Amino acid sequence: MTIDRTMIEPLLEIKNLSVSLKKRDNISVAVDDLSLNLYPGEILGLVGESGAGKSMTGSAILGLIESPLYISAGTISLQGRSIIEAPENIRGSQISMIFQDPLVSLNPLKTIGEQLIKTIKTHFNISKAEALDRSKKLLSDVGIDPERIEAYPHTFSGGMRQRVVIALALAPEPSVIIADEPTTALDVSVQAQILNLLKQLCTERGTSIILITHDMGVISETTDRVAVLYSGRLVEIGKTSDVLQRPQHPYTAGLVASTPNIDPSSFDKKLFQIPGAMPDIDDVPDGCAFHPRCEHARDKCQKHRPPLFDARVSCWLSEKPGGTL
Amino acid sequence: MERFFRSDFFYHFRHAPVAIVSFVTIILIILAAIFANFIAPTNPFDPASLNLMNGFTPPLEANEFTGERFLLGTDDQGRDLFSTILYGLRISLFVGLMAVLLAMVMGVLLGLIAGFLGGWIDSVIMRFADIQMTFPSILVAMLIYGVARGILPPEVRYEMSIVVLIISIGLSEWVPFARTVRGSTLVEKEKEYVTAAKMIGLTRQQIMLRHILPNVLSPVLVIATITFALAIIAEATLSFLGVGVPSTKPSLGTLIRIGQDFLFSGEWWILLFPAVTLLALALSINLFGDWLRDILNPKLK
Amino acid sequence: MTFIILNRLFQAVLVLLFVALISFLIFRFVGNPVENLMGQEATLAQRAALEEALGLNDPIHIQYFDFLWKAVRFDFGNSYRGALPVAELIASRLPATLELALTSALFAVIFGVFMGIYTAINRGSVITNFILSSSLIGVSLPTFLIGILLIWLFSVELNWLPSFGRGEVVDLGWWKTGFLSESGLKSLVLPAITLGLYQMTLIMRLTRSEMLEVLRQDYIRLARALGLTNKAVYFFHALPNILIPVITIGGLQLGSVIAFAIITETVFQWPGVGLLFINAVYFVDIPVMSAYLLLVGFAFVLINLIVDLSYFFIDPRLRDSELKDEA
Amino acid sequence: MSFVTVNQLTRLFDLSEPWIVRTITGQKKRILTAVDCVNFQIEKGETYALVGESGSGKSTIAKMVAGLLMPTSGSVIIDNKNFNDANLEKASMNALRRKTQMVFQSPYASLNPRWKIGNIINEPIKAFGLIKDENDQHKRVIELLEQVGLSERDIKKYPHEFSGGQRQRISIARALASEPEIIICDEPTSALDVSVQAQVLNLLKDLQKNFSLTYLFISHDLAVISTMANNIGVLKEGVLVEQATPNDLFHKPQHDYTKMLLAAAPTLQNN
Repeated sequence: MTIDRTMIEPLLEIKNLSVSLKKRDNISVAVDDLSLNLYPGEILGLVGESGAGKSMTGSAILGLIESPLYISAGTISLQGRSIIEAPENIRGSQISMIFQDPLVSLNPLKTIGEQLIKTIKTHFNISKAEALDRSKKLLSDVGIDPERIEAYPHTFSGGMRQRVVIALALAPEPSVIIADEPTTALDVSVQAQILNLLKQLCTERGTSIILITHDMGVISETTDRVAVLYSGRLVEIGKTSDVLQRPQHPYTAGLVASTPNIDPSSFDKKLFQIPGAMPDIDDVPDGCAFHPRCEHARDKCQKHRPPLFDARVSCWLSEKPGGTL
Repeated sequence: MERFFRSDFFYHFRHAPVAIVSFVTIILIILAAIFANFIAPTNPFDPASLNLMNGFTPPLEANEFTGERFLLGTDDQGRDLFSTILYGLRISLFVGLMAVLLAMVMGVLLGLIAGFLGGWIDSVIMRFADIQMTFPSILVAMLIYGVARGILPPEVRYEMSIVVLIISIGLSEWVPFARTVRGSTLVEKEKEYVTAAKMIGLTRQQIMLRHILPNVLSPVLVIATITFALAIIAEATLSFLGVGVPSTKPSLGTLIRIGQDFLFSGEWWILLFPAVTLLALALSINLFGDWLRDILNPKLK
Repeated sequence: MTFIILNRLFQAVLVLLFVALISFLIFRFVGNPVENLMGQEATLAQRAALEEALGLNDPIHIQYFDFLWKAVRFDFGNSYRGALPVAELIASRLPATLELALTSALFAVIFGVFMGIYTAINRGSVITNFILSSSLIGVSLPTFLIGILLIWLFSVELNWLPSFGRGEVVDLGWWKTGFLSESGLKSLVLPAITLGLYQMTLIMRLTRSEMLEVLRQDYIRLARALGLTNKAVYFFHALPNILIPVITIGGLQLGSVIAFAIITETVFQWPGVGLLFINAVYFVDIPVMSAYLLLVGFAFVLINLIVDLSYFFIDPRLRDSELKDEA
Repeated sequence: MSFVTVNQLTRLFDLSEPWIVRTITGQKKRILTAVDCVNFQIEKGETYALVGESGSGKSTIAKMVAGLLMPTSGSVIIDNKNFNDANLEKASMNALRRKTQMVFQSPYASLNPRWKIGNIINEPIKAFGLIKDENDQHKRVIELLEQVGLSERDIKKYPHEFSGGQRQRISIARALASEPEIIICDEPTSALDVSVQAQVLNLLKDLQKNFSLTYLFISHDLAVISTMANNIGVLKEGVLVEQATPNDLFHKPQHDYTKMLLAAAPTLQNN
């Protein structure tokens, strides 16, 4: 993909989104002033460690966040129209979602056909026979024999069930699919098939994807652009190849460097490691959230939170043009 | 202790009026029962202090023969109801507490053994539990009671009645403890800290008691609370049916049975006050248990 | 599947044999048949003759099989009081109890399930909070107290409904029913509510917690994310998934009302087997106690078996357990 | 003789329905071969890695090497001793247990939540009677904590007060407490985040050097394995399909399955 996406109108626009958590009398912030754009037809990766707020961002878009979490600030709009007030109107029809564990994502007591038809009939005013035809078509699109439409979920393996879930997510013909760790529960060999299938189907249909994952390898092989989250904040965003090959934020750099590669010569060498661990959301330090673990940290980093420079990186080191690591 | 006051548990407690009110009520009732001989104006279990002339005195009114007044009135025997309720509470609470302890110890141990050892021991214990579960506890208690009456010589039936009551109720309530503990044990024994304990050669007994037991106890607390209410109600029910404690030493259930006979002839207070006390006690325990379950199992919130 | 059905049948028989064993042990050792039949004055020789005639000197397992064989033919011996055959006594009392149990079980299941679903779906609403708090009062009030209060309100104060007995019964030859007369139906109302209220609370709380549990599942989250309506989420996805636990407990409750009827029958002087049993306990009438135990055990085993088999119609995972491993 | 020799190791699981049903329905017995005639050796101070997907039998092998599961046939011989040797005396058995320890996958389930860290680490010391004096035990626990990058302050804390990476360090300290010679690492970093994974892998490498530990390293992640192992075995459905040094395996994979795994593994390099 070589199109300069900043020239196109964004499909989905998230501005200054904050998700907060009320526990006892304290309010802590799980997603903190996050702004993101998703452009038509692209695959945007959200990457970060557990607790970085990536799944929560995905759920917030669809309004699937439940107490004690709540959206405390920000706007989310789709094609220029705000969707934050009535997210149920766009669920499925505009934006749908895929979850991590395919073994529990399907109703065990309904055949996959019943579940597909129910979803289709919710969104399209068509006859049952038509809905059945569409369901069969979807199944063959995701590589499942349409003859098995009357089978129950438990007769499928994990990978096959994730294919059914993809068919369900595509059924309402949404313009965006949010895939929340769609392959984390699967074996490596199945993971590659599922990611390729998702990519291929969405390219055909012009559907955009937000791919949420903790796996830098998956990001590298699947996404066009990537947003790196740390402690609920956006630390770096940009074209995947740029971000991974020339990371500008020390955290991104550390993440890339500490990801082990298949490289027999790395034996006997130490892996790069970032000291410490990401803070709990009720214990985020002042200034840049990463500064206690950062070898480049300066006074300013401890006191002031860095803005996003050059629409790319949130780090004081990049304040002046040409400032590098 | 300081740890406790800073804990989430205590925080939630302070912010739940229902929990505070019910807890205070339980404590007040228990204290009133313990100190009954200081609070109560008369000792209703002492036949010498009874005056039949005082029978059926309405609350706060003067008795037409003796002119004595009683806070909550008197029953047919002329017993001061207020004192009788306090002394009756003692019996109800004691029977309830001992029955819960019996059920808890038995249920926790059997559940732990069944869950950890598995195999035929598990099958036997749990099949037995299934069978017993199919009979309501009140029926099991009555059967045990009936059997005990058949076995015990008539001379000791009277003295043994409270012990029989405790055993009947206790034996009829062990199953929920065993089921819950077995369920948690099945989960805990697969966890890796148990494997780690096996790796250093600990015996099964050591693993069960030192590692698993502390981790399966928190739901037991909830069940114990709810069972306590059930046991108190069961005691009242058995006494009401006339198979519980003898009427010379009335518990709340016995008083209600006596009161029922006079309810329709206008002597409402004999039934009302014991009934309200029983309801207040059982309701407080249930409210507290309900709150406890919500707190200890945040999933259910 | 074959295995599960066989296993359930096997277990049912085992449970029945076990209940029969307890019943037999009570019959044989708690009551002393000889003492009861002959009284204090009998001579040692007379006792020995009777022991021999009753088979009390046979090995214990022979006696057990004898007991079983008699039980299968409804021969439980004679009641110690009145010397009527126990089977006849029970048969004359059973219709009253069954009619009461059935009515109150229906009442409990219908209202319990409905309110359980309602309170799970409308969490935090005023009506929900009202139902939930009153349900706690319901479980805290002993059944006998509920009965007394209902009698006091509806019979004594308002004089709407009878306070005791079964009313007029219609004799169908093999069954005396209270369903066919006005006084019979009126008499049924208060006892049925008394007996059903506690069960209803339990069923409601179970339905509610199961529903809440199911609503937390990932397939519900997916259904919501796919834009399914609340109606579809609750009734298409969630409802079938709570059926198994609700049927299980509902079935057990139905069984337990038969035994729970002891209390209600006492309060309302309802002429059923519960009242028969409690009188047997007072007077240590062992044959009646042991036959009653067998009867209740049989009812439970039957209901449990039906409940277990109903799983196969609900859950496809059980229906084709053979298919599972191939995928 | 190698330090660890795994010889024709096989483990079957009987999944068939009970006898009575088989008789009635005419079904045959169903036996799952979880591990099928696996052979490998580990030299002292080296790391042998087993890689495979779910159901490949790698955890079953780990359990058998740890002495937690009986092999159906074949044997595991550690330093000339065998857990399943009926003639093994109690003392030798204890010594073998002390020598063989394990680090687990889940940082949450591997520590007893009701125990303080100090007691968790001290338990093996007490169980094997390594140190009798309580003060000396305390000193040893502090020493162990420091070896894994924690401190004396942590002794009185409970597991829930630590992050995933720190819990894994505690788990390693517990394994070290009995002064083992071989540690079985069962997916020790697969529940951890990348930046923390690097810390734990580096710690394991350091400890191996300092105490000349032997590792049996189980993982599904080829990248992790390539940084840890002297030798690698690839498992597929209980069969060891390929066994080689990292250089040979990654540069000249022989078996199709190995090739498929290598192709499917997502990496940063391909970008």
